[in-house]
Amino acid sequence: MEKYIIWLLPLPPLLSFFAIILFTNKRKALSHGIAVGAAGLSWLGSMFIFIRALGVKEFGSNIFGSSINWLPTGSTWLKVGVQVDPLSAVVIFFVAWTVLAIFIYSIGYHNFGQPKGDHDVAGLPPDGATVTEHGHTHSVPSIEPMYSRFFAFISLFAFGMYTLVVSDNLLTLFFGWEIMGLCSYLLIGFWFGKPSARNAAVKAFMTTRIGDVFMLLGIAFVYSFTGSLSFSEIFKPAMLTALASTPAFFGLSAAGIIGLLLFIGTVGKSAQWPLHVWLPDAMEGPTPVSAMIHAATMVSAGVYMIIRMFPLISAGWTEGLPLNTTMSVIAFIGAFTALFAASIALAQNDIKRVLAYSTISQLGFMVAALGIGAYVAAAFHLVTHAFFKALLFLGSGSVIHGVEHGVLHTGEHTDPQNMFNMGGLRKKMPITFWTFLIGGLALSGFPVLTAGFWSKDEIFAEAFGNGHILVFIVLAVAAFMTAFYTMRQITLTFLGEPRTKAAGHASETTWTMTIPLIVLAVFAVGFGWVGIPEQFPGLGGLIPNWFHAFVGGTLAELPKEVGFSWVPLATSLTVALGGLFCGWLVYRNVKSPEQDFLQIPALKNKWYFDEIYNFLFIKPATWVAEKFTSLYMDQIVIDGVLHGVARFSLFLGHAFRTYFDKPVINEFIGDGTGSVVKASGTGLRKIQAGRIQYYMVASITVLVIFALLFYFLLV
Amino acid sequence: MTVDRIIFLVPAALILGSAVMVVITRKLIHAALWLVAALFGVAILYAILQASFLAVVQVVVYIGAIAILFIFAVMLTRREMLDKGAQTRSNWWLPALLGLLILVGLVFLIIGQPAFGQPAAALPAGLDALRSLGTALVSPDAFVLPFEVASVLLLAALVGAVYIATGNKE
Amino acid sequence: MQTNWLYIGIFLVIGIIVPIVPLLFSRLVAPRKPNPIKQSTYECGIETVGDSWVQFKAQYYIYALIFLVFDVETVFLFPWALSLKQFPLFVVLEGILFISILVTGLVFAWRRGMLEWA
Amino acid sequence: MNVPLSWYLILAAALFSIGLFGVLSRKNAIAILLGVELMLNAVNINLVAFWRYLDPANMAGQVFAVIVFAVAAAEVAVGLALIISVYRRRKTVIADEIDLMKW
Amino acid sequence: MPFLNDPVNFISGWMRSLLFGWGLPSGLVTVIIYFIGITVLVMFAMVLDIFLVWVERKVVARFQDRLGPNRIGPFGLIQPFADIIKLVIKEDITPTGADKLLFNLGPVLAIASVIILWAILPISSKIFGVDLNVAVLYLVAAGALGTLSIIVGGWASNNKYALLGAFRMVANMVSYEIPMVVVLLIPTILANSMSVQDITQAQSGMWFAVLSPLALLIFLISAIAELGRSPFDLNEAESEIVAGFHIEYTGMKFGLFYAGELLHAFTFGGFIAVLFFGGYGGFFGLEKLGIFSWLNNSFVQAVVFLAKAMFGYWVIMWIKYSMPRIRIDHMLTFNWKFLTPLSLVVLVNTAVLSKVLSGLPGWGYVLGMFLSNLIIGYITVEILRAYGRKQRKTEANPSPQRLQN
Repeated sequence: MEKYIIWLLPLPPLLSFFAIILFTNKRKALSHGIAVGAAGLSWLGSMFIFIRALGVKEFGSNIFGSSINWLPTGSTWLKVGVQVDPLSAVVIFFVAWTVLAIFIYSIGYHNFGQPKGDHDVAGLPPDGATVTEHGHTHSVPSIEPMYSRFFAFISLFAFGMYTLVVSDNLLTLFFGWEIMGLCSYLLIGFWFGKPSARNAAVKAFMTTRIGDVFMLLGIAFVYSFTGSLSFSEIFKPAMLTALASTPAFFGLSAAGIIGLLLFIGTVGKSAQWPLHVWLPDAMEGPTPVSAMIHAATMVSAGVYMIIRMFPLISAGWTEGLPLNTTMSVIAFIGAFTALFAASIALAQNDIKRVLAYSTISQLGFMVAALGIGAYVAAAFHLVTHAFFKALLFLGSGSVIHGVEHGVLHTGEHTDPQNMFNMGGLRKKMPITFWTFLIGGLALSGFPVLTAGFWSKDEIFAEAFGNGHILVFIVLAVAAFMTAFYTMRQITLTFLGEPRTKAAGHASETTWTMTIPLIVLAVFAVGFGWVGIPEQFPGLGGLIPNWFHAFVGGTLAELPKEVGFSWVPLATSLTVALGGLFCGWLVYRNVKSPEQDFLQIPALKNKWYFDEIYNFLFIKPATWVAEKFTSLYMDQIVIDGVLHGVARFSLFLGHAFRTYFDKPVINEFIGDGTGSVVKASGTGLRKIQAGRIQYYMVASITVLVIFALLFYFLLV
Repeated sequence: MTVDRIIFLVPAALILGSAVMVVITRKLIHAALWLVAALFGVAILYAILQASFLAVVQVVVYIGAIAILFIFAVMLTRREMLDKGAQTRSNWWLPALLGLLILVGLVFLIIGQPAFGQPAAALPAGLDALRSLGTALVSPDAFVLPFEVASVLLLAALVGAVYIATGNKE
Repeated sequence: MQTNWLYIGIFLVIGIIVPIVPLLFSRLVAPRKPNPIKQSTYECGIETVGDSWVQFKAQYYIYALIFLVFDVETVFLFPWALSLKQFPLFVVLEGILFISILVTGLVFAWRRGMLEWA
Repeated sequence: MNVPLSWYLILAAALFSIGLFGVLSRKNAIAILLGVELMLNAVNINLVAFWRYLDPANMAGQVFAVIVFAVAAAEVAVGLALIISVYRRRKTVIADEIDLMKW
Repeated sequence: MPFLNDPVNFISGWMRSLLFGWGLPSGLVTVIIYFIGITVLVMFAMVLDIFLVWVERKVVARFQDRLGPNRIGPFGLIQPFADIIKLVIKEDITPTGADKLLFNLGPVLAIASVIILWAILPISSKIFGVDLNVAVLYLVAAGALGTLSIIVGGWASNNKYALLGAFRMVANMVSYEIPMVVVLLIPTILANSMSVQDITQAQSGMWFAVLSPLALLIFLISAIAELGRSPFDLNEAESEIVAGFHIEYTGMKFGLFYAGELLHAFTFGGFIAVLFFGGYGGFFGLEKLGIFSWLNNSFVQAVVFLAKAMFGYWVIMWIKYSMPRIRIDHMLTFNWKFLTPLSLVVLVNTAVLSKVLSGLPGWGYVLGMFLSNLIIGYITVEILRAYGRKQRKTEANPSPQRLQN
């Protein structure tokens, strides 16, 4: 029963994608009806699965799943299938909720029910319509021109996410992965009229592509070693020990190499340093996209994948032993990213960019946690973060929306995303304020109450308890910064007095946008309580640490809970509360960027990473493309030859004309020859303008050469 | 030199000859028709190989549909179809060299395999290739998934081709 | 089985020969006095204008396109039809799924007005 | 059938090479597609020959050939549609002149 | 009396022994015998073709209230031979700029594509070329060659009308090939085989025409379209494109096209008989009775088959001479928007019912099939009715925005 439903989970969004693209493209209401309906179906299915999973004893060892033969590979079959084990169960839980919430939110965000814009064009954000009601005209937000398309895209995206989560093998996981990459490209560039959006889309696509290539390599590696791609095969203890013992390159074991390659995929997808640059720019897309892709689901997919592959990465490692190379690399990258991104977030003024960097840094927390072997903690933080980050993004979208409304109302030209143009919104938009506050507290780990506290606290505990002091300290600092910039954001946005007329005229958004906020807020608080450590003073044991038992069951042997100690608890309390307090203290009466002492260039310019990459990679690439290939290769070498031929024949033609044709032949034949040769000369010049077959020839040549090399080297 | 070999060599010669004509003929419409000849030869080979279904489908699909589509395309783009003048690129020798290299390499490899030397055994008794093909295509523990996916592929091709060929009507 | 195809092959050869014979025969007996007027391509009796490569409606091509896809898919249905008997009902459902995918294409083409002549 | 399998394979190889030559050397985009068709058929000959000679009881060879038919049909449909639309806009079908993506 | 019962094998066996007597290798013997047999069969077809010319002219004359050929020979039976002589001695003109080879290839292909159909035509249980296990698809494949012949002929003529006619014809043929192939699946499903012999045997109890009349109808229509005969004869719409793709053909080449069309029509009549009317058999089980055992005799079967084929041919002629020509857009619309969907519906219906009803007794099976077809037909007619009403309404009082554009 369950397994059939699991098969069906990804289906509704896909169908809705096709339905919208092919048929209901012009009917806006029908389109979002289909999309939300599909999301609802998947949601129902996921909830069913989740609840059934709760019912199962020892769920980790007897999971739901089924697989079928897909491709015959020689005598065996390449199997594809679906499975839901504890990890994917919890992931599916938050995916279902966030996806549904965001689908509903998008309806309001794209101003459904509002009039068509006066001069809206497809590919640009709608910029308001003027309506005339009983006499006086005023301008109101206008509906998104490509409304249906948006829902089609996010439906496809949801399909990708569900596929990724329920797939029981690396192949279909990679399919989902790539589908999401595509959707992220499409949605970041949704307003392709804006050059910034275009570039952001390309940037995101390219950057993640780097990771994906390595990930594909890793997958191929896995297949060549184990002869299978399904997790159940790969994670067989015998297989793992074999992988861990076989030495590969660079003194690493096969497992290590594979782990690293796959991890690079995560680095790309989850925007870890050094491939983090795409995520902030991805904020060019509509806010629901930022919330969905770049906070809740897609970037989580990277972490999910690496958590999923944890048995492989940690092959040959058991708790207490020193970390193996792969894990220490992961831990380092994660911790560094956490700190580094948080530091950048301190200085951002765009409300969404702050959240973008905080996302990167939080993902860094998870990765670091996984690196130090804190499997459950990483998964826990993944889930909680998904909830409160989706909440925060939707909240920020609601804020922007409200301010935009104000902008339209007052007609004043201010950037509705700059936090310094806001302030005092708590009175204007109460629901948004309270939900955003909850989210912010959760993000900064406000003690005891919020989910973020519990998950972060567990990470600290693990890091400290297992003696990874360096990671512990770094993360602590990062957590402090997190609390600080979160409070900065809240203060600048909601507290104090309105700093612009637009902010003054902001108004609460429609119910389709606020309801999701409330729902997510509930989870942002509540979901933490399922993972309270047993020995926690006072609260410990009141609610059993269900999460640890449940998710830990995924692994072969249940990871033991780290013993309780006061140091991490005290640290997390201090950093959270201290950060929040300082943030409020510093920013409670900052009026303009000039008074913000954190606007230091290094931070504002994100430690100049874009510039560095631009200098290191992009410039050379463009130079090669333009100068070398196009100029030297094409235009000088090849065209040169041809033009030479052409000129020669031209010269020939002239020669004919002057010395032979004119005096000799004109009388008899007329001067055809010269012109003919001339024509052929110009004709010859025309050949060889495009390069399609030229490229093909080149590639085939390389292929042949390699084939010969391989043959003579190997045979 | 037995009858079988002659029966094989005739269509083989037809195929190769027509294929060469396809790539060197000047008039594109002739090239398309030479392609038809080559495909027909392939159909004959299928018949010799006792894959009767494929033999017929080869004629139906390739000659009946694909070749027709080619000819239509040739006629629609006839104006620019400069049948006069060189039809091959000026640096045609490089592709020729490549093709030759690949051919030589493959032949070298093929001859290297002793397993490829011996003639075919008779079909297993009572094997109805046609029915077992049907079974293979639809039975769930065989190729039903590729079967359905093929139709999806064709659907995608239809949608895409129609869309491209007619431009955006929105 | 192979002898069947041999038969077909011979049949094809003869099928080609049979029409050629009368052509050759008429070539022998028929008079041949060509002249430019006689050989000019017919065009309602007046002088032929331009070459015969008038621009054609792309619609012909569209139909051929749709036909190609449909032809391939319907041909694939024959093995399915042959294996209906020895399988339970779900094979029929597979076929129906296949056909419905086919129909989706048709509906799409229809809705985009590909099937209109104009 | 005392024709050795290698004959079929060599025939297919030759057909493939000819098709490749066509693809790489013809100027006209439609002619390039013709070459692609030849290559696909070479593949199919191999598939069917292997089916017949190595494992007639296992239908995989023929099934793959059938799938190749579908792929060929799709390829032709889309490819020719592309050429037609390019021709509509650019009034050319010469592959070398379809080069706007160069920059 | 073995000869009367099985003439072909009788003679072939005799010749085989004779040739063996001469000491020829068996393979060669087979080839020779095939050769002779095929030649006989093809000659029969061609003679029949000549006879068909006469039939056609007589029938059209009767339809148009004329006498038709009645001078040369009894009832003008010698007329077609006179026609042939005329065609042969006519000058054969090849227009300038024509593509010589293809120009000659066209008519040859045209008639060859028809003749090869006779290789699988089961004239009787013993008299037939081969019993191909993909015969049904073979039929379609031959049609593909026919299409090719037309486009080649039209292209090679270097004539606007010819090319236009070829285009129309091909668009028409390929379009109508779809419903044709789809309904060809239905006898395949019902007989669970693609061999025409099996299909004929499967109808010994009940004709498929009864099991699936809609399939018969669709097949008939698409067959006529495939033939390019009226009402689907846009390829040679005299009033617009003079004679279509064979405008430039004179003398024997034109004759070949003409003969090809007639023979094609008759052959399709034969296939309609085979696929839907039980071919040489289909006596509803009468032949099992002792008194009717003579029905199993080869010659009787042959006569029955030819009679049925001639009937089908006559129906095609009947339609041809009583229907006006349809405009090309209507024609294609009719195919893609009506015939193809309907054929798919019928196919699904047949597939499902052949599973569901397989448990029932014979009469229940037949009844179920028949009724389901009736129901589908009724629904279709109703849909068309409603559509027509809507159309008429919109024609009658067009809405304002229709007026604007």
